[in-house]
This record gives sequence, C-alpha cells and structure tokens, in this order.
Amino acid sequence: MSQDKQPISTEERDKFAQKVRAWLKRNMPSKPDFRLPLTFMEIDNQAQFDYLCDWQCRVYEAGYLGMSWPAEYGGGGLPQVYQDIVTREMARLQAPFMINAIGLSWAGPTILKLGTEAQKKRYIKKILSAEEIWCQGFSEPENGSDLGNAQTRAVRDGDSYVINGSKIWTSQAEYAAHMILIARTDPEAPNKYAGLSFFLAPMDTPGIEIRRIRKMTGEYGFAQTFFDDARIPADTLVGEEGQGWNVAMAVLAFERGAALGQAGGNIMSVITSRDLVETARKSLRDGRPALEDVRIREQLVQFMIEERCLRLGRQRGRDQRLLTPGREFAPMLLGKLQGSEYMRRMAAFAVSMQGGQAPLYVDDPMALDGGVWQRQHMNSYSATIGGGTSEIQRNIIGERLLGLGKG
Amino acid sequence: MSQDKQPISTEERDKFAQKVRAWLKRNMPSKPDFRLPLTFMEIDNQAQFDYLCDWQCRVYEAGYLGMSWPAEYGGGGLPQVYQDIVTREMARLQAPFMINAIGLSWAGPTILKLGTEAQKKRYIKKILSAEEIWCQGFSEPENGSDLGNAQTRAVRDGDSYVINGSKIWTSQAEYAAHMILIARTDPEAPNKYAGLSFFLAPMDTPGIEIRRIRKMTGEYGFAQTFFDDARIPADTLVGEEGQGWNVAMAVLAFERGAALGQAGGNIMSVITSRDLVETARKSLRDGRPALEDVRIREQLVQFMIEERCLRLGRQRGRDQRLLTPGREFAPMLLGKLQGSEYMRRMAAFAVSMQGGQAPLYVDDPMALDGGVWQRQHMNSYSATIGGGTSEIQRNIIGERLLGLGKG
Amino acid sequence: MAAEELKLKYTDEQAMLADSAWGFLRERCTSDKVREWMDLSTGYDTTLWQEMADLGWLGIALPEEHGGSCLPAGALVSVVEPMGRYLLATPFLATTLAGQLLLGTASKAQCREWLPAIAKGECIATLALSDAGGSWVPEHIDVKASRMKKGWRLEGKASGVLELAYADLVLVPARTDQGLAVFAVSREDLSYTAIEREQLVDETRRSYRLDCDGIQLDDSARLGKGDATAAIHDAHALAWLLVGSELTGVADGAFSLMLDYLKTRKQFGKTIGSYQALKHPAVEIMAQIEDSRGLMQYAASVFEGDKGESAVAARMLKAYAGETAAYATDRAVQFHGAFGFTWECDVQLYFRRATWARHVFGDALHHRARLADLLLD
Amino acid sequence: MAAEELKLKYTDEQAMLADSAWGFLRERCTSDKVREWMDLSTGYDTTLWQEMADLGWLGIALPEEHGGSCLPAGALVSVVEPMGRYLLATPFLATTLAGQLLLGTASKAQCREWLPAIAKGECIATLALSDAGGSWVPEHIDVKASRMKKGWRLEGKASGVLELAYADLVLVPARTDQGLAVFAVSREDLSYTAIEREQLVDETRRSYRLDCDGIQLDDSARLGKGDATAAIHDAHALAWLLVGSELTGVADGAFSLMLDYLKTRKQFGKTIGSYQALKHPAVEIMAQIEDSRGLMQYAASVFEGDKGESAVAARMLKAYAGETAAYATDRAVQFHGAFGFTWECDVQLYFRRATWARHVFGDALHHRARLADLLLD
Repeated sequence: MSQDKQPISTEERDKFAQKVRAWLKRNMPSKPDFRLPLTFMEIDNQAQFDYLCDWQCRVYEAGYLGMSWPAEYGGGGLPQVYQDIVTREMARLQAPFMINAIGLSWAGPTILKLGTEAQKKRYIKKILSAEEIWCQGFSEPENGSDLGNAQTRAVRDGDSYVINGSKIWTSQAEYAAHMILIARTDPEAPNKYAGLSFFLAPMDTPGIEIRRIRKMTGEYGFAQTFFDDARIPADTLVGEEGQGWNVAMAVLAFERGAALGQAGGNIMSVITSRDLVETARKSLRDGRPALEDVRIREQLVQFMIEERCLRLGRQRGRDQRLLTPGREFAPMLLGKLQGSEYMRRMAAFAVSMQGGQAPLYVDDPMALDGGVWQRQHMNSYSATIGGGTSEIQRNIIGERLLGLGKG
Repeated sequence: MSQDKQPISTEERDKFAQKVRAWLKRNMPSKPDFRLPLTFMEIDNQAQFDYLCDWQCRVYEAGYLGMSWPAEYGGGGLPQVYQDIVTREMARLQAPFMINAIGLSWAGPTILKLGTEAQKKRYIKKILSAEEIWCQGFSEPENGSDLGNAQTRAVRDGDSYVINGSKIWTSQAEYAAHMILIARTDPEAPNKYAGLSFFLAPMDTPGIEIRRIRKMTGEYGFAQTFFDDARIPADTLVGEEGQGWNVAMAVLAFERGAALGQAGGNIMSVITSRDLVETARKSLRDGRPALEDVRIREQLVQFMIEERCLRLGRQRGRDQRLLTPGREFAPMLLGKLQGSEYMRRMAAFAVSMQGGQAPLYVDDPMALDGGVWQRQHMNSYSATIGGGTSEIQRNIIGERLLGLGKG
Repeated sequence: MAAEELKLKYTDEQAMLADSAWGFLRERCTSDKVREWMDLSTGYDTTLWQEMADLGWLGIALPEEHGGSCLPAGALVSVVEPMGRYLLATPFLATTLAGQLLLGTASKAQCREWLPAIAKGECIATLALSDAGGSWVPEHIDVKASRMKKGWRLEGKASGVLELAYADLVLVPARTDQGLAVFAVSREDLSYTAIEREQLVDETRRSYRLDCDGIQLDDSARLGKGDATAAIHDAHALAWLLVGSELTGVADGAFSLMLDYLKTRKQFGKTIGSYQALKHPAVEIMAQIEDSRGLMQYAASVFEGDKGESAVAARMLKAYAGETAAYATDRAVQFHGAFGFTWECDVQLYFRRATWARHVFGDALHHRARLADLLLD
Repeated sequence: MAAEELKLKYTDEQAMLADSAWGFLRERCTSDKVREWMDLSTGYDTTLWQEMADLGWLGIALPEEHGGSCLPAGALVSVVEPMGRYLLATPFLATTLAGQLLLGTASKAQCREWLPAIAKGECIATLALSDAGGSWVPEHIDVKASRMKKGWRLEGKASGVLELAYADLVLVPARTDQGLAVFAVSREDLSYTAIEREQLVDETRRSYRLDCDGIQLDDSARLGKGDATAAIHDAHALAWLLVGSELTGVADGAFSLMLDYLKTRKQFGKTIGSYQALKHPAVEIMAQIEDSRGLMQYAASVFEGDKGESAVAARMLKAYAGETAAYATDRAVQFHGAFGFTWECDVQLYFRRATWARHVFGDALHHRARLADLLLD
C-alpha cells in the first residue's frame, strides 16, 4: 500500500474530487426495487448480492478501487490520498457500499503484506473486481472471543491440508470463493497460539458445508461452515505453519483499526446523526414533532458532538503531531469500539423517540422511515459483538494502550 | 434483638408515633450556631461532638434508643416495630442523628450476637447512652478493600495482647473509647483468614496514637491509628482466636445491609430529592429557575423515582412474600450500594444544575443553600468507598446473590 | 423533608394467585410454544385461553355478580408479571382493560350483557385508546361520534388496537358534542376494510389499525350516559400498571436467560459471568428489576385509592420498568455474544416484546414529563 | 447525508509552542508548588508569571506592533491545555481574554496604552462577563453606564471576575442607551467595598464580585465607539475555547494520576487496573479525553474563520470537555479509594478545578441548549 510520499496540491485534490463526483453521478446505479442492506453482513438474497457485485466491479474498472494497491497485482499504484477522496465522495453521494468487505479490508491487505508472490498474483485483482468474494473463518461455536483457542484441525497430507471442524458467524459464506481460515495444525504445540496456521481456503472444496444462520432481525447474512475432511491445497497457507496467530493478529489490526477507508471504498452505508434529526422531525410524540422536545434535542446534540468526535479521530490520525504522545494509536484502536457503540446507542435512541410508532416494524406502511431504525437497532449488535466484542476491545485497549494489567 | 413476634395494632402504632412526635417536638435541641455535620463520618470538632452526644443521651434516657435490645443490658426489650417508628419520626422531623453510629450499628449488634456475657454487661448500655463512643479499625493503608489481608499484629502475652501496626479511615478515632479491631494473631495460619482475631480495643491504651486525616472537603472526620506495642486486655477478644474473619463478616453484614434503622435511631441526616427540588427552585440558570428547564425536570423526576425505589426496597424486606424467590436478600444487600451511589449522583447533579453559582463553596454568602451540595458532593464518596467500595459491593452481590463466578 | 411511609398491601389471595400463575405459565408457556403461537394468525392458543379462564384470571377484578372474584384491580399484576416473564401473548390484556372500562362506564344492563361472557373467556374484548398517529393522550382521540336521527355514526381512526381482527367486542372512545363517550362495537359492525394489521417488532402480539368511517351504531351502543373522560383516564392508568408489570416480567425473563449464559458459557477458561465487565452490569440489571418490582407492588397497592397517588405510582412503574426492560434486553443480546444475535436465541423474543411494551400506553419520556408536571410545580 | 470534511490546521509555531509549554509546566508546576501558591492571597507566583511573559505567552495572539507574536487565537490552546493539566492558575486566562476584548473594541491609542504592557506581563487585566447571579449570557449583563455631563457613571453588579483584587485593568461591559459598550476601569477607580472575594470550590483560583455603583469614569474609559455586542460575543467564544482546553488538560491530569494508581496499587494480589471494573472506565475516560482533544484542535483550527462555525465548535468543546473532566475527576476519586478522599491526594485539586471550569462561561447544559437551537432548527 503506497504511503503518502507525494502529497498532492489542494487544487489537484479538488479537481480530482470533482472528477470522481461527476463519474459517480453518471454511473451510480438507480435504486433497486428491493431493499438494499446497510452492511456486508446483511446480504440476505441473490438479488442484493448481484446488484452490489456489479457495482463494485464497475467502480474497480473505472479505476476507483484499490487505487493505492500495487499496480502489478491489479491495483492503481497511486498515493492513498486519491482513494480517500473517492471513499469520501462515495459516502457523500450515498453510493452503495463495496460488497467484498472481507476481501478488501482484511484478506487483501494480509496477502499483500504476508502472502507469497504467487498468492498476490492469484487473489488480489479478483478481490478488487468482486469476481471472487471472501469470507472469514475465525470464530468457532465454543470459542467466540477466544480466537487463540480455535479447535478446527488442519492436518498436512502431501500437497494438501485436511480440515475438520466448524466456524461460525461467517458472513457471505454462501457467496464466497475463499475463506481466510484459522486452524490448528499442531495440537501439541508448547502454547495454544503456536499451534495455529492461517489459510486461504477455497469454498468449493468438497467437504465444506454451509448452514445459514437467521439473525434476530428475522433475516439472513451469516452462516456456520462445517468442514468434514475438506482437502485444501497446501499452497493456500499464509506464512509458515504455526504462525497463524501472528497472521490473524495482523488481520485483526486491520479490522479493529480502520474499519472504513484504507483499502478503499466505503464498506457500509453510513447512517449519520443528520438522519437521526430527520427522523426526529418526522416522528410525532403526543401530537408534536419529537424535534420539539427539549430532552430529545439535548440527546440529538449529544449524538452530533460524538459523531464529530469520531470523524475528528480519523482526521487526527493524518497528522502525527495532533496525536497524544504515548497514545498515538488511540484513535485507531478506539475506532471500532466507539463507532459500533455509537451506532448501537443512536439506533436505540432513534427507536425510542418514535413514541407510539416505535413498535412498528419494517413491513408496516406506517413505520417511520420504513422501520429502518428498528432493524438497525437489532443489526447494530453485529458490530458491538463481531470482530471482538466491545468488552474484549476495552480489555485490549486497556492492556495494550494504557498498560494496565491483564484481568 | 427481639423479632416482631407480637405485631402491634395500627391504632397502637399511631398512638405511639404521636407520643414520639410530641416528645421530639418538646425535646429536640435548637439549631446550634455552628454547622452540624451530615453524617457521623464528618465530626470535625469538639462542639459538634458534644452537641450530638448530649442529644443521643437524651434520646436514650427517654427510652427511644435500643428499644429492641435486651433489657438486661440496657435495652428496651420491646419489639423492633417501636424502634422503627421512632427512627421514622426522627427522620421526619429532621432530628440530629445518633452520633455513636459504629457502636449502635456494628459494635453493639456484634457483641450482642457473639460477645460474652461479661462483654454485653460491660459495653452495651454505654453504647446506647453515648457515654462511650466506638470506632472501627478494619482497613489498613495497604489493604483497603482486602480486609482478609490485614497485617496489624496481635501477640498474646499473659493476660494481654500486644498490638503493632496501623489502621486507617477510622472515623471519630480521637473521640472514641473503644475500637472494633481486626488483627493478625497467627501469621502461619493455613490461610490468611484463619490468622485473624477480633478485639474490642480500649483507645486509651498507651501505645495507641491517632493522626487525623484531612478530607478532600478540607475538613476532618477520619484518622489513621498507629499501634506501637499497645497492650490490650485479652478479655477484649470476641469469639475465639482465629475466628476474627467470621466475626468481621458478621459485622460487615450489619454495615452493608441495613445502614439505617436496625439498632435504632437515624445515623445520618437524610437528604432527599425534595431538597434537590427546592435547590432547583432557587437556582438560577441563565436568569430562570433551574426548575423550569425541561431537562432538569426530567432528571429530578428520575431521582424521585429512584428514591422511591430505595424506600420501597426497605419496605419489601418487611414482608417475605414481596421478595423475589431466590433473591430474598437483594434489597438488603443492594441497600448500601444503591443508596451511596444514589447520593453521589444526586449531589453531583445538584451542583451541576447551579450554573454560574456551582463553583461557590461553603463559606461564600452567595453559595446556594450555603454550599451544602458542593460539600456533600465530595463527602458522598465516603459512602461509595468506605465499608467496601461500590466495585467490591458489586462483586459480592454478583457472586453471593447471583452465583456468578469469582473474578 | 422526610416522606410518608410507602405502605405495601398484599393479600393472601394475591399471593395464591401469583403462585398459581407463575407455576402454570412456567410449565405451559415454554419458548417452543411461544414460537409456535407466534405463527398463528391470532397469535394465541384457544385451549390455553380457556384454561386461563377456568383458573378465574379473566374475572379477577370483575364483580362477583358477573362471575368475577371481585379482587382489587391491583391483584391483576400477580398474573400479568409472569405473562411478561414467559412471553405469553393472549387477549388477556385487551380483554381485561376493556372489562374494566365497561365496568367504569356501562349501565347495569350493559354490564350483564358482556361481563359474564368476559369472565368465562367467551368474549374477546378490546379497546381503542390510541389515535391514528400513535398518541396515547386521551385528548388526541380522533374518533368522533355524531348523533343521528337514530343511533350514532362514527368517523376517524385509531391505532394500536389489540386483537381487533377477532375480538367480539371493541370499545371505542369517541368525541361527542357532550365530551367523551365510549361505544361498544361488535364484530358485525366492522367491515373487512375497517381493520388493518400492524406489523409489530414483537411478532407474538397482534395489533391493528381501526378505521371507523361509516360505522353506524344503535343508541344502545353507547356505554352509560355521562362524560366518560374519567373512566378513560382510569383505563389508561390500569394499562400503565399492567404493561409496567409485564415489562418487569420481560426484564426478569431476559435477565434469567442472561444469567444462565453467564454461568455456563466459558471464554478464556472461565465462565463469562466471572468477568466484572459482565458481572457488574448483571448486578445493576438485577437491582433495577428489584426496583421495578417494588414500584409494581406499590402501584398495585395504591391502585384503588387516591387517583392522584395511583396515577403517579403507575406512571413511575411504566417509565422505570420500561427502561429496565430496555437495558436488560440490550445487555442480554450483547452478553450472549454472537448467539444473542440469532433468531434462534430466545433473547430476541424478549427484546422485541420490550420494544413493544415500552412504547405502548406512553413511553418513559412521556410519563416522566407528566410526572414532572404532577410532582414539581 | 455525508458531512463536509473537518480540516485540522496546526502550524509549526503551534507545535513548538505546545512543546515548550508542556515541558515548562511539567517541570515548574508541580503539585507542591500548586499547593503553595494556593495559600497566597493572589494565588499565583510573580516570578513564574514573569517567566511566562518572557516566553512570549502573554502576547501569543496580540499584534506584533504591540509586542505580540500575532498568532491566531487558536494557538492559545497550546499553552492553556497544559495549564489545566498541571493545575496552573495565574491571571493568564483573564489577561488574555481582556487583551483580545481590547483588541476587538479599543481605538488604536487605547490599544497602545494597554496591549504592550499586557504582552510584557506588566499589566494584569481582567473582564466582567457574568451578571451578579452567575449568568454568562451577554443579554443579562446588569451593569449600566449613564452618560454624565462629563464622562460616565456605572451602576450594577457582576460576578466571577477573575483576579479583580489585584488587576491593573478591568474591562466592564455595560448597557448604554446605544447598546453594549466596554469600559476600561483602572484599579484606582475601584473603592475597597466594590470588591468581594468569592469562596470557590477551586482554591487555586481567585474570583470576585464587582459592585459598580458609584464608579465614575472619564470619557476616555470607553473602548472604541460603536456597539460592542459582537466583540463581547467573541470574548465569550474565546473563553469557551480556552476553558474548554483547560478542561481537557484537567481531565488528562486526573486521568494520569488515576492511571498511575491503577498500575501500582494492588488489592487481592493484583494491580487494581487489571480489574475490568476499573480498566474499562479507564478506557472510556481516555477515549473521552482523546475526543476532547479532537474537538479542541478543531475549535482552534476554525476559531478565526466563520463566526457561526467557530461558535459551534467552541461550544461543543466546552460542553464535552466539561463533562469529560467531571467524569474523569469523579472516577479518579473513586478509584483512588480511601486515599482519593483525602486532602493530601492531588485528585481533589483536579476535582475542584473541574467544578470551577465546567461551570464558568456556561456549562454543558447551557451550551447544548444553544447548540440545539443553532443546529436543529
């Protein structure tokens, strides 16, 4: 990933932003007649999937995705700043999000950083074009937060590894071509971490079976994946056997850190406090707009301040001098925790201020904003739980950033 | 302590309450020209001490203290219900509190439950009459919450124990005749708890020195007590040598449970949400009474609801059928945690709603209500920290009442 | 200022009723059953309904002459709290509220017509207390009743009408020239298009919009004679008491699932409940549930006493128990981790029930604003 | 809707200023010194004050012609944040605010009279922005200036006037027939009875009530000519920015004490910071401090730009940093256990400073109400 070695002038930025905006306005797909999901974890059916894949492919082909990734593997070879401008413009115009989120944010960076030359050639371009969708196989039924305790086995047998076990909370499992997979290659290793290895498992391997999981919203989006003597090629190993923990930690650093931006493209639709204010304007409480209730106004302002804090946290990361000495990683490490908790609280509040309309759900014609907040309230937990619960995040930050003792 | 074996009729209750009220109105001392403390932990000077001792003595001599304690040791031998009526009437008329709080609520019940006949005869009556004030020697500088780790040593030598070490956060140490003291008699015991013993140490023992501790309010009220070969009589031991932990747990059950009532008499002045509302009425925010601010009204109502919850918790304890099966001790165990946290939050809020007057302290003529809330805000921590911090309380309740694993 | 003592009244009848209700529902109202009933168009099981009637629940607060037990209305919480705890959704709430509104407005003859059937479980009754936009303030009722040469003609809309599609009796408060009146509308009076089902977050409940335009009623459809405003207020107050009790049960149910999980699920070699980040919120939730129960017991104790006092107590319960249920269900999802996020995990049922119950009949913000006016000025 | 980018400007001068201020204050402003200065009647050390002046701090945002460095006012946060962090209380805040108000209202001659002395640390200046009752809304100013045959006559009261007892120059905004005007009052103009010291929770600060009745001023005492309302508003906005930055430093200082304690104090055989009940709030406080710093950096960046934008940014900072400081100091007391409850423990100093700084120039409730009007309608 290229660093900002050649910062560009403000004029060039503005010009480029204008060009992107114009392209987006011409090329953004019209709203489909079905409901679009808000995040990549909420793909419920094939129509949503196809629509979003088409869109990502079009963005990539226009040169607006993976702009900072190396050109030899299909990237643009440009400074990161261009991608950031595109990402921002996409958010501004509310473009549909990039569906291949795991590929773009986690698998891709990992392969680029730790993969072999062959792996880079094999995978990177198709991640960007959405030709091959990726999913993640970290959590297991018995070890949700305790990644180091993964029990799925991988046994070397000639040119293959034979996988047995099960992974859960795999989003897009049924659409994915590959899975980033953590499995145990050495159960006898001196410590549990040393026994793990990291694979890029092809999902069409015989012996892999997928069972979709229904979410609390009533919809789908996650799956449990079962491995029954699934034989994957040995060259899908990333790093050495036994280095899986270190590779996974690098991946999680991508996930826990900058959930947005980075590899490029917005990976989820952005709900902001402005939407909340609009809902307050439309919502009637005891016959008056909720926006007139002083107590609700107080909360709205509080959300707007917090949202600005989240955005400023990202801005501060761009200038080392603005970061607190000794806590330089704070905005990055806090991003996932604060962002997901903010969204959960905002959605909860958006529902609660709707008064008598609050109990209406998405299929009701009278539901405010089509019930989007009611669904979002439930979906918001995927981010406060997935990728390490908020509780685990606080442990990590307290221990690694603040140097507090392990619990 | 007599149980409610002979419940009395409503008429008798009313008649008795009337009698008490009349007595209080006739006998309550007039407001002194110095400031009175709000709790027994805030005795700052001799004038306050004398005033409060006189009052407790007068209450006792009228037969209104220790009413349910056995008559042979100086108590009234009556059902608890009489004492409860007195306590309530005292609170209602805002009578000064009973100064001998440690004696009434902790030392007294412990001696009555676990002491020898000689100890009961020796100590109980003077606890009630305030002739002998008690203090508590549990916490040590290095082991605030970790009572079981107490390092103060007690070595048997003939008819005495020789004490060495130090205790902190002893309220009224400089006024007290006795201390309930936990000390280590056997450093080699199989576990740390088994090495502890419980004493009723005379404070006039040579070798005991007291250093007053200044509180964050700028006032006094606590002390550190040093023991330097202090020789106390062996017959001040409660229970057997090595049973100190069990005795202390019984004492803490008194402290952590029903901080009010029980042995009799209010042990602190009661600040209620009504006072908060009055402050809101008098407090100007941007030129208007704080009471007109809808956001402040919202908080006031929330405090009033919570206060009612605390009061109802005590009421529910009187009828076993109203308690939740399996959680019968919940209101009792929660009382200290909820009450102290409520007071801390209420005081913090009372300060924060005062706008431009909030930074004024007790000696300022323009300070609202004489700055009582500003001081109370700081003093409120004595209850969220003392007697086991709120964090420790939550552990205890989570583990003992809910059966959750130890951390 | 020290406050007056808060007296809790609790009779042996209430204790027996509670014992029986908790036992019956624990056994009969399992999560499998709740999920089964959820898929029925009416949302409830008629056999169970009849058993409830046989247990006397539908007549708890009805006069003996109409087949009831004549207990104070406060006694109803003894059966409603466990209904929340076990997620039962039957026409009990609607029928009970309608029965009490009948009692408060109707003539003796009208009472005789409906109440015995209600007490026996043979009449599903409901009432239309919310305006079309979801406002639960009686002043916003937008159904209007006009005097015709013969009988009455209704117009206007209502929402949040429970069980409407299969209710035998619908009580409709309406504005008339002489204040508010309540009309008894039979199923036959309603056309197919008058009823629209609401899609609720809570899939166990059945709620409908009612379009009154064109409904023609006989003179006899009007309950009683005088202005019904006070009786309608009483119906609201009873709803706060009952739904507040339901919310207390809902919070307790979610908490109970959470507690089991905290004690059995292990991560990093320890039960997750041994971590303070989960243990301490669990203590806080338990404390709030206990507080809700205290408020519930008090609101029940004073419900038939002074109107001002009972309204304050019931509003406090509705507000506080609602927020308790919100907090308990929120943390129950979070602390179940990824499993909590699934359809399969029962926590979602409590979460959805809480979302419904918190908001109907006025949410916490609504009630706290009213309490501020009642208590602070 | 996606929002516009929030640009953070930070010059090398600001960075150097910050480096030097943090280093200087860390070394010179120890807790022993703070406690020593607290007992002085003026509350500050004149030697240190002169060193601050020599470092150029008093002229940071003053024009070069008057001996200043002519940096944007936003650069002031670079020195004010560490003043909060190390609990320094000098006339810096009052003098700086007064200097900027002079700059915004006074004639060139008046500026020449006062600003060079201010920049050199030779003139302690202050200003009276709050009414007698503690309202920080300019509309409530109750000092009135009446035109006399010669000069002006003041009447009315103000409160919360910093350093008044030993200020060389007091700027007094007052209502006149033609709107608000600002008057320069010298120490000689004030009688002994015009000044009353306020007893603050924060014992490091000096604040006074001012009684203007009977103050007679020359014509020349009026700063500039036109209506001063806008300039007075600007002085408030600068106060929000500076006190918001101070609060950020206060929160960080309390947090820092807490963090040390969490890492060293052991209970039950482990450092107390290893317990989640303390670790997780520590993370939350750190997050809020980082957020406050982001708001501070942004408010400083836009301070000299669009008035609407800069007022919003400064109000957000004041509100958010105030609550952060309240939370940080509250938990710092609690997590220090019994030691936190003592006079000896420095946490109380931060607690008291936070109580003062949160409430002067408008508290969080005040600013959020204004923000609601600015952002929501």
